[in-house]
Amino acid sequence: MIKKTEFSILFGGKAGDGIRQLGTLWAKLLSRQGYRVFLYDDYPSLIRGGHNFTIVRASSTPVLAHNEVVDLVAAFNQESIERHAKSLKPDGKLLYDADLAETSGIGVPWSSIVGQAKAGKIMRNTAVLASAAKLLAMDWSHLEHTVRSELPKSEKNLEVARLAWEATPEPVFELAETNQEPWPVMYGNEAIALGAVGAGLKSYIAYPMTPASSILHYLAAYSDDLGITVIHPENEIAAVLMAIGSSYAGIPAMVGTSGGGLALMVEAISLSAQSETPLLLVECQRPGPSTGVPTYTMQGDLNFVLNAGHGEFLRVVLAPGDASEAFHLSGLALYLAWKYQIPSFLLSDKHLSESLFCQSIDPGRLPKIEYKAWDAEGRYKRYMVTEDGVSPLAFPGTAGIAVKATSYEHDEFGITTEEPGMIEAMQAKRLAKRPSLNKELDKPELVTVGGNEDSETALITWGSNKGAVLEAAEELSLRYVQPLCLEPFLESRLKSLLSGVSRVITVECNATAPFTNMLKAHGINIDHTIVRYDGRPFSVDGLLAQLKQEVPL
Amino acid sequence: MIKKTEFSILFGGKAGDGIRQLGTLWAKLLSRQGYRVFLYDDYPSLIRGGHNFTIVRASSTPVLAHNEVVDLVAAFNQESIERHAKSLKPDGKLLYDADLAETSGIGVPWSSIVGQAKAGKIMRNTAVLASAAKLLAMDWSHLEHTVRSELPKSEKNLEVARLAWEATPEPVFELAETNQEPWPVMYGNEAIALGAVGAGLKSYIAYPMTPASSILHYLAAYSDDLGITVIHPENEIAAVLMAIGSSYAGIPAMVGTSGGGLALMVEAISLSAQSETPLLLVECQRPGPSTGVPTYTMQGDLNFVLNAGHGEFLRVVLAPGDASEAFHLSGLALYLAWKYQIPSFLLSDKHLSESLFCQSIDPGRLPKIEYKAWDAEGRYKRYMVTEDGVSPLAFPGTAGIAVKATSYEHDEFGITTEEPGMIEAMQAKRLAKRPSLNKELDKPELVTVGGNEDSETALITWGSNKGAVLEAAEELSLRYVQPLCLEPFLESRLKSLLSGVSRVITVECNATAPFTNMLKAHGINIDHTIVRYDGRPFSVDGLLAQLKQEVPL
Amino acid sequence: MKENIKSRHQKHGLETSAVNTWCKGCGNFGILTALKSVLAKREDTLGSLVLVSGIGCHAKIVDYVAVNSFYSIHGRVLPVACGIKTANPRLTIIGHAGDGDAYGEGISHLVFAAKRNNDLVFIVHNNRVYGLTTGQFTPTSPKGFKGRSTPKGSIEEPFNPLRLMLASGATFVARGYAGKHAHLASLIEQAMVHPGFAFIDVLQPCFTFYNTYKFYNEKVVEIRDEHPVDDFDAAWKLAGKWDYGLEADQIPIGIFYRIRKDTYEEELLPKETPSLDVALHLKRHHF
Amino acid sequence: MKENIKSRHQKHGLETSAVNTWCKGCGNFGILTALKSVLAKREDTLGSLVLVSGIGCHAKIVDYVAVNSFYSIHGRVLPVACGIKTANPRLTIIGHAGDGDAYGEGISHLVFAAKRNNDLVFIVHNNRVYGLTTGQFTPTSPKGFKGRSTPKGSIEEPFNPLRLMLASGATFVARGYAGKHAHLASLIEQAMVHPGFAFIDVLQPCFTFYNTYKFYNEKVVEIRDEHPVDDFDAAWKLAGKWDYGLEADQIPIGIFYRIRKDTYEEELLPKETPSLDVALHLKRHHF
Ligand SMILES: Cc1ncc(C[n+]2csc(CCOP(=O)(O)OP(=O)(O)O)c2C)c(N)n1
Ligand SMILES: Cc1ncc(C[n+]2csc(CCOP(=O)(O)OP(=O)(O)O)c2C)c(N)n1
Ligand code: SF4
Ligand code: SF4
Ligand SMILES: [Mg+2]
Ligand SMILES: [Mg+2]
Repeated sequence: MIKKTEFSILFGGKAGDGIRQLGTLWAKLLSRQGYRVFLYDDYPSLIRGGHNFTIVRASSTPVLAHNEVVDLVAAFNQESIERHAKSLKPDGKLLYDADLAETSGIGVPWSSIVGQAKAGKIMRNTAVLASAAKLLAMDWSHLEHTVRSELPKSEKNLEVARLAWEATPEPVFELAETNQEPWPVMYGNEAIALGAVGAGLKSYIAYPMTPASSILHYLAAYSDDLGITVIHPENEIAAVLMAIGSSYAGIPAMVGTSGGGLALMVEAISLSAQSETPLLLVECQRPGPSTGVPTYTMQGDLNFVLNAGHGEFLRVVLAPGDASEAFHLSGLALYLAWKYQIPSFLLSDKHLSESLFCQSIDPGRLPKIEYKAWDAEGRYKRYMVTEDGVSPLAFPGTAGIAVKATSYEHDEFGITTEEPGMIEAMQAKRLAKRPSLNKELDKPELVTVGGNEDSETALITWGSNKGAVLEAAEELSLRYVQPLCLEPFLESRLKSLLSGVSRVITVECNATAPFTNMLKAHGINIDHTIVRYDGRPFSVDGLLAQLKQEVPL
Repeated sequence: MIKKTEFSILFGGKAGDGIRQLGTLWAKLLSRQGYRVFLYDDYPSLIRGGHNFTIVRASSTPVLAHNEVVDLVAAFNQESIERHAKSLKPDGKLLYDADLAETSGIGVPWSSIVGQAKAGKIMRNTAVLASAAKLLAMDWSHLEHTVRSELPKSEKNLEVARLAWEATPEPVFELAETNQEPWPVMYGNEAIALGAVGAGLKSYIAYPMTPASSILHYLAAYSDDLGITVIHPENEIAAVLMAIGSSYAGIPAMVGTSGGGLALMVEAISLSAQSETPLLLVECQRPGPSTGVPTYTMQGDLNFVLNAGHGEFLRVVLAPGDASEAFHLSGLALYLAWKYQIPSFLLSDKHLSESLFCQSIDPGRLPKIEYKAWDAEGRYKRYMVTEDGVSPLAFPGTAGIAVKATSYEHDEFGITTEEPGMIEAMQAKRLAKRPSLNKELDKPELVTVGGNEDSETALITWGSNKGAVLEAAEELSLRYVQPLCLEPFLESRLKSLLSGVSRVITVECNATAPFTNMLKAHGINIDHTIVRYDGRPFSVDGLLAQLKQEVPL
Repeated sequence: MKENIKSRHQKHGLETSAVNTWCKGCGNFGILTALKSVLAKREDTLGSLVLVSGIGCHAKIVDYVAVNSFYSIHGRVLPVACGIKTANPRLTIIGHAGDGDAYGEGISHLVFAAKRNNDLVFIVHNNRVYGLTTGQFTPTSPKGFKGRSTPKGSIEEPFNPLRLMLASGATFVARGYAGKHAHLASLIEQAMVHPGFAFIDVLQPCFTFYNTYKFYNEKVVEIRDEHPVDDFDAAWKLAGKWDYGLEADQIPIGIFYRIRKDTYEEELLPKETPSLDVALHLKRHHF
Repeated sequence: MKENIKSRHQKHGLETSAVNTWCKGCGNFGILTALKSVLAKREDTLGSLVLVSGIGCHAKIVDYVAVNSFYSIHGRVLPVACGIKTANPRLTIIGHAGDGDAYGEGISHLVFAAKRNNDLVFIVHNNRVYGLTTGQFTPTSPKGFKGRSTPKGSIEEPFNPLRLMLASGATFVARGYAGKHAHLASLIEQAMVHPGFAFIDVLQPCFTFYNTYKFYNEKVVEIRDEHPVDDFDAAWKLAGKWDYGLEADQIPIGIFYRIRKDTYEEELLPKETPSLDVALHLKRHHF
C-alpha cells in the first residue's frame, strides 16, 4: 500500500451523474477524519450530459487549492477516462465503471451493482464513493456513517455501497491518521451567506444567476432556521431596490448576483449612495464580457465594481480568498454598509463561490451590525450634517417624525435642493466619511500575508487565487501579500508590507490585470505579471509551472 | 454711449417665460452681425415658475464661456432683479419690466405692451429682445429680420417689438461692427446629433433624460430631413438593445442619456463588446449620485463611463469641450465604433450639451463610417481571428451565409464555446485591436492646446470646462492642454505636451477629481487641483477668481 | 441650514418647507388635496405611513407632505415599496408614480406587484405625458399625440392600464380623477384598507403639456353602486369602456374590481423563532 | 480552429457543428423539430431570416440552426429583435425566449412589443421553470411550486401570459405544445405570415425540473375551427380556460386571436429622400 498524508481524487462524469455531490460527500468523509480538504468543481453550462469533473484534495495540513495532477481518477464513463487518465501521478490509479468502459486500471461494475440493487441510477455515486473509500483502506464505519448522515434512502444506499465495497479490489493507498479535530466544510457561497447572517442580515433578495445562485438556494433552504426572509423577485432591478427599501425600513438586506446582474443594479447603487441607504452587494464573477462562460471563473469585473454607479461616492469593496475570509468579510461588508450608510461590495468569483473549503471558523469574531442611532431629541433630520459625515439613523414607524430618504440632492431633512451651497455641502458631507472609513480599514487583518516574509521577492494577488498563490509562495519561499480590501486602497499598508522587496510578481485570473494596474497607479513597481484567462482557476501545480516558464525565479 | 466689442447680457425670469428661447434669439441676432456668442442657461427642474436665467456673451473674437458679471441684466420679474442686479459691471445697466417691479435702472412696461398688442404673454420675450436691441443701438432691420425668420406669428411679434422699441429709452451701449462672416450657432447637443449624422448615423433610439433629451427632440424634429429613424421606446434597456439590434442589421445607431439612464445600459455595453456590435453611446452628465440635480452640471461620471460593463474589453471615450469638438468627436466616436466593432462613448455634460456655441464648423472634415467588409469568399465567420483582431463584417439579409452574433464566448462562427483554448483565443482576439486603436487615436488633433505654449505652468482640463479654462490660460499666459480622448489614455502625447512644464494645475467640475487621479496614475505630477461641485459650471471670471484664491500663481 | 420640515405635532402638521413647484392649474394639486384630506384623519398613525415616489412632476408630492417618504428613482416606486413593506408589514405604504414611471420604465414591477398582491396602495398620476421632461408621449397617450419625441404624432396606440392590471391579477383596481378630490379621497381611503395590491389610475390633467380638463369634465362618470365589484368579467367589461384614446363615450371612475386574496406579506408566513446561532448551524450542517 | 457552420447550400443545410446539450426528453427538441420543418420549406429565403434568443436552455436553439442569429442576453430578445426589424424591415425575425426570459426579466419588452405591434414572431419556450439555472419558479409556475428558490413552495399565483398579451394589444395570440410538432409548425408558419406581433406561448415540458408531459398530453386540445379568431371577447374567454395552475379542465392550443392592424414598421412611414447634407442643414437652421 502506498502511504499518503495528502491525496487528490478526481471524479469525472456527465452532468446529472451527481459528480459534485459525490465530491462533497468525499470531502465530508475525509474531513470527518481530521483531514483538511479542498474541492474544485468543473462543469459546463448544461443540465444533463456533457462533461463534469470534481477534484477533491485532502491533506493532513490545511489546503486551499487543488492540483491538476491527482492520485486517483474515478471515471463514470469513457470520456472521463480519455480526458483525465493523463492527469494521474506516476503512482496514481484509474478507477472506472467496468460496465461502461474497458481500460487498464481498476474496473468496478458500478452500473450492474446499481441495477442489481434495484437502485436509482444516481446511486452509482454511492458505489463510487465506496470503491474509492475501500481503495484508500478506510474503515467501513466511516463510510457507513457518512452515507447514513448525508443521504436520503440510506438503507438502499448502504446496500449499494456494500456491494461496491465488495466488488472493489483490496486497498492500494493508505491515508495516515491525523489526530486532528475536524474543521467545518463549506462552499464559498455558503460562507458568504453565513457570514452576513452572523453579522445581522435579515433579508436576502436575489434573481438567480450562476455562480451566485447557490447563495439564494442555501438561504432559501435554511431561511426559517436562520431567520432570513428570502425573496426571488421579477428581475435584478427589483431585487436591489427591494433591498434598499428593506434597509430603509431598518431590516438589513443583501443582494447577490454575477456581473450581468450587477450591471442591472448600477442605477440603484448610485441611489444607495445618494440616499445613504446601507446596501450589501455580492458579486460572483464569471468570464465575460456579457454572458461569457457562465459556469467558469474569471476576475474580470474588478474595475467595473470599483466604479459602478454614476456620480461620485464612497464604497467599500472587499475581496476574500477563501471561505474563512469570505465568512468574515461578508460580515464586515454588511457592518461597514450600516456603519457608514454606503453601498458595500463583496467581490467573489466562481472559483471561490463554488469551491468547497475546510477551515476553522469562529463566528464569535464576526462584527455585528451597529449604526449611529437617532437620539430621539428634537426634529429628525435624516441627513444631518455631522463632522464624520454620518447622520443618525431612524426608521419609519417611529412616532412623531418623518424619515425622508431621497435620490435627489437635498437638505438635511431630505427635501430636494438645487441651491449651489447646499449641493456642495451635502456632497462634502457624504465624502467626509472617507477618513474614518479609511482608518477603519487600515488594519493588519485586512491584508493576508504569508510565505517567507523575509524574501525579497513577493507574490501579490487577490481573491480566489489565494490558495494556489499562497502555496506557491510557500513552496518557492517567497513573500505572499493579498489585500482583502480593494477599496479603499490600502496604499501605505501595502507599501510597508512590501518594504525590502526588490521584485514583485502579481498573479491575476484575467486578461488585462486590473489589480496590477491599480498597484502601479499607486506607485508600486511590478516586475512580472502572471495572468490566466481561459476560464479556469489557478491550480497549485499549474501556477508553479507557469511561474517557472514565465518568470526567471 | 459706451462702446463695446464684447457684451454680456443676462435674461432672468420664471420657467415658462421663455428665457432660453429669448437667449437663443439674442445670440442669433448678434451672431448674424458677425459676433461670436456663447449662451449659458441656468434653470431648475420644474416646468413653470421658479427662477431661470440665461447669460449670452457676445464678442468680436471667439468666446466659449460666459462671465458671471455682465453688462446688461434684463429682468422679467422682481426676483431677477434681486438675484442679478448685483452681477452688473460698474457701467452695467438693469433693464426690467416696469409693470412688475420698481427699481433704479431702465424700466419698460413690457407687460402692458403685450397687453396693448393683445399678444400672448409669452411675447414679452419679443418686447425684451427689442428693448435690449435698442439699448445696444442696433439697426431695427436686424431685429426685424430675426423676428421674421425665427418666430411664428411674426406680424404680431413685430408689433410688440415695435412698441417695446419705442418705449425703450435711447441707446446706452454701442457695439462695434465686426466685418466678420457669421458662424453657425448651435447647442452642444445639436452638434453631437449633427456630427453623428454627418458620419453616417441612421438611427437614434433614446428614452428622455435631462440633459440628453434635446438630442432626441432635435433629431425627432429633423428626422425626415436628415434621414434618421428616431425611436423613443419603453425604457433605456430597450433603447440600447434596439440600437445593438440595428447595428447588427447594418444600420448605424446611437443612444443618448444621462448617468442614471446609462446605468441601465451597462449590461448591454458588455453585450456590445462580446458580440462585437458597434455601438455609440452619448452620456450627458449631471450632478449625481442618483437623480441628483437634474438640470445642473457636473463631471462626476468619468470613472463610471471608463469602466461600465462587466468583463474586460476595449472602449473609446471621447470628451469634447465645445460644439465644434462635439461635432467632430461625435462623428469620430461613431467611426471608431464601426471600424473596431466596439462600444464607443461620447462624454458630455449639461454645460456642454445645453450651452449654445458659435463656431466655424466644417462638415467636410467629419470621418465617414467605414468597416472591414466581408469579401464574400468562402464561408462567413462572424468572429474570424485576424491579426488586428477585427473580423470582416457582413449583415443578415446576405444570401447563403449565417451571421451569428452572440453574448456567449464563442468560436469563429459564433457558436458557443467553453473550451479553455478558445476562450483565451477569443479574448485575445478582441484585445488585439488595442494597438491599432491606440495608434489611431494618438494624433495631435486629439489634444487641444492653447494659451502660452512656452509657459512653465500648465492648466489641464477636460470636457466642458474648456471655454473657461482656455480663456483663463490666455489671460494668465499659461499653457493649456485638454485631451479629447480619455480612453485610450494618451499618455506619451500628454507627457510630451507637458515637457518643460514645472507646474501643473488641473481643473475639474466635480468633487473628487477623477481626471486628475488618472493623470497621476500615469505618472504625471499635479501641483494644484481646482474643483467645483455646486452644480454650476466654471465661468471665466469665476475661475480666475478661484485660481487667484487657491493657487499661488 | 434652516430647519424646514415641521414635525407633525405642530399646526399645519402636514406642511413641509418645500416650495411647491407644480405649474398653476396642475392636476397634481387635486391629488395632493385628496391625499392630505385622507392623512389629516389619521394623524395618530402617520408615523407608520410611508410615501414612496418615482421621478417626475408627480413625484414631488413626497416633498410636500411631512411624513416618512422615499423619493426613489424613475420607474422604481414599486420595488422600493415592496421592500419596505415586506421588511416591516406594520407600515402602511402609498406609492405615487407617474404614467411614464409606472407604465413605461416601471411596467415590469407593476405587473408583478399585482401578481404577488403586495399589500400596498399605488396611485398613478396619469397625465398621459412625461411632464418633468417637457412633454413626450407615454404608454397612455393617445395615438397621434404630438410630443417632443413624436413631433409628427405618436404611432402607437395606448394600452389600457386597468385591463393590464386585471390581467396581471390585481385585487383592487380603481380609477380616479384629479378634478374630483372628494371622490378620489374616498378611493384612497378604500385602497388603504384593502389588504393587498390596491391600484388607482388617476386621470391627472397636465396643464402645460396635455390639458385634458375639459375632456374629463365632460366624460367622467362615477361608477354606480350596482356595479358588482367582485365580478371579474364585469370589471373587465367596464374597464373596456374607454381605451385611453381621443374619443370617449363615458369614462367611468370609481372601483372597478375588488376581491380579497391572501397578500404576499401574509403568505411570506411568520417565521418560527430562528435558531440564528450561526455556530450551531455550522455544527449541524457543515461537519 | 475547425470550420463548423455548414453553409446552407450543403446537405443537412440547417445543421451546425454545435453539440446539442439539452437533456434527453427535453421539450425543446419538439420546438426545434417544428422550427426546422418550417425553415426547410423556405430554404431560398433563409438569408433574410434572423433568429434572436435570450439566455436559458431554450436559447441554445440558435446554436443549432445554421441561419442568421443573435444570441442575446437574458430577457432582451424583443428589443434586439425590434432593433433588427426596424433597421431592416425586409428581414423576417423569430424570437425565442424562455418563460423566465419573456415573462420575468423581459416582461416590459413583451408588453410593449404587443402594444406597438412590432412585426415579429415571438416563441416562448414555456417550461414554467428556470431550466438553465437549475430549477427555480417562474411567473408561470403554479402556486406551491417547489424550486430551489422556493423550497417550501412558491407563494405566488402564476399569471396568464395569453391574457396579458391580449390586454397589451397583441394582434396574434397563440399557444402551442412542444409535444405536437406538426401543430406547432403550423402555428409558426401562420405567425410568420402574420403582419405584426405574433405571440406563441409553447408549453414545453422540462424533463429534468418540471416534467409536465403527462399533464399536457391529457389536457391539451386543439382549438376548433369554429373559434372566431378575430373576436377579442371570445379570445379572452378561451384564454381563461386554463390559468396555468396545477389543475386544468382542458388546455386549448392553437390560435386564440388574430387581427390585422398596421404594424409598427408600417407606421414608421417610409422616409422621403433625406437631404442628408449636414452642411445644407447647418445653413438652413443654424445661422
Ligand atoms: C432612468 C431614468 N430615465 C429617465 C429619467 C428622466 N425622467 C425624469 S422624469 C421622467 C418622466 C416622467 O414622466 P411621468 O412618470 O409620467 O411623470 P410626470 O412628470 O408626468 O408626473 C423621465 C423620463 C430618469 N430620471 N431616470
Ligand atoms: C441578467 C441576467 N440575470 C440572470 C441570468 C441567469 N440566467 C440564465 S438563464 C436564466 C433562466 C432561464 O430561465 P428561462 O428563461 O425560463 O429559460 P429556460 O432555461 O427555462 O429555457 C437565468 C436566470 C442571466 N444570464 N442574466
Ligand atoms: S408639467 Fe404638467 S404635470 Fe408637470 S407640474 Fe406642470 S402641469 Fe403639472
Ligand atoms: S433542464 Fe429542462 S429545459 Fe433545460 S435542457 Fe433539461 S429538460 Fe430541457
Ligand atoms: Mg406623466
Ligand atoms: Mg423556462
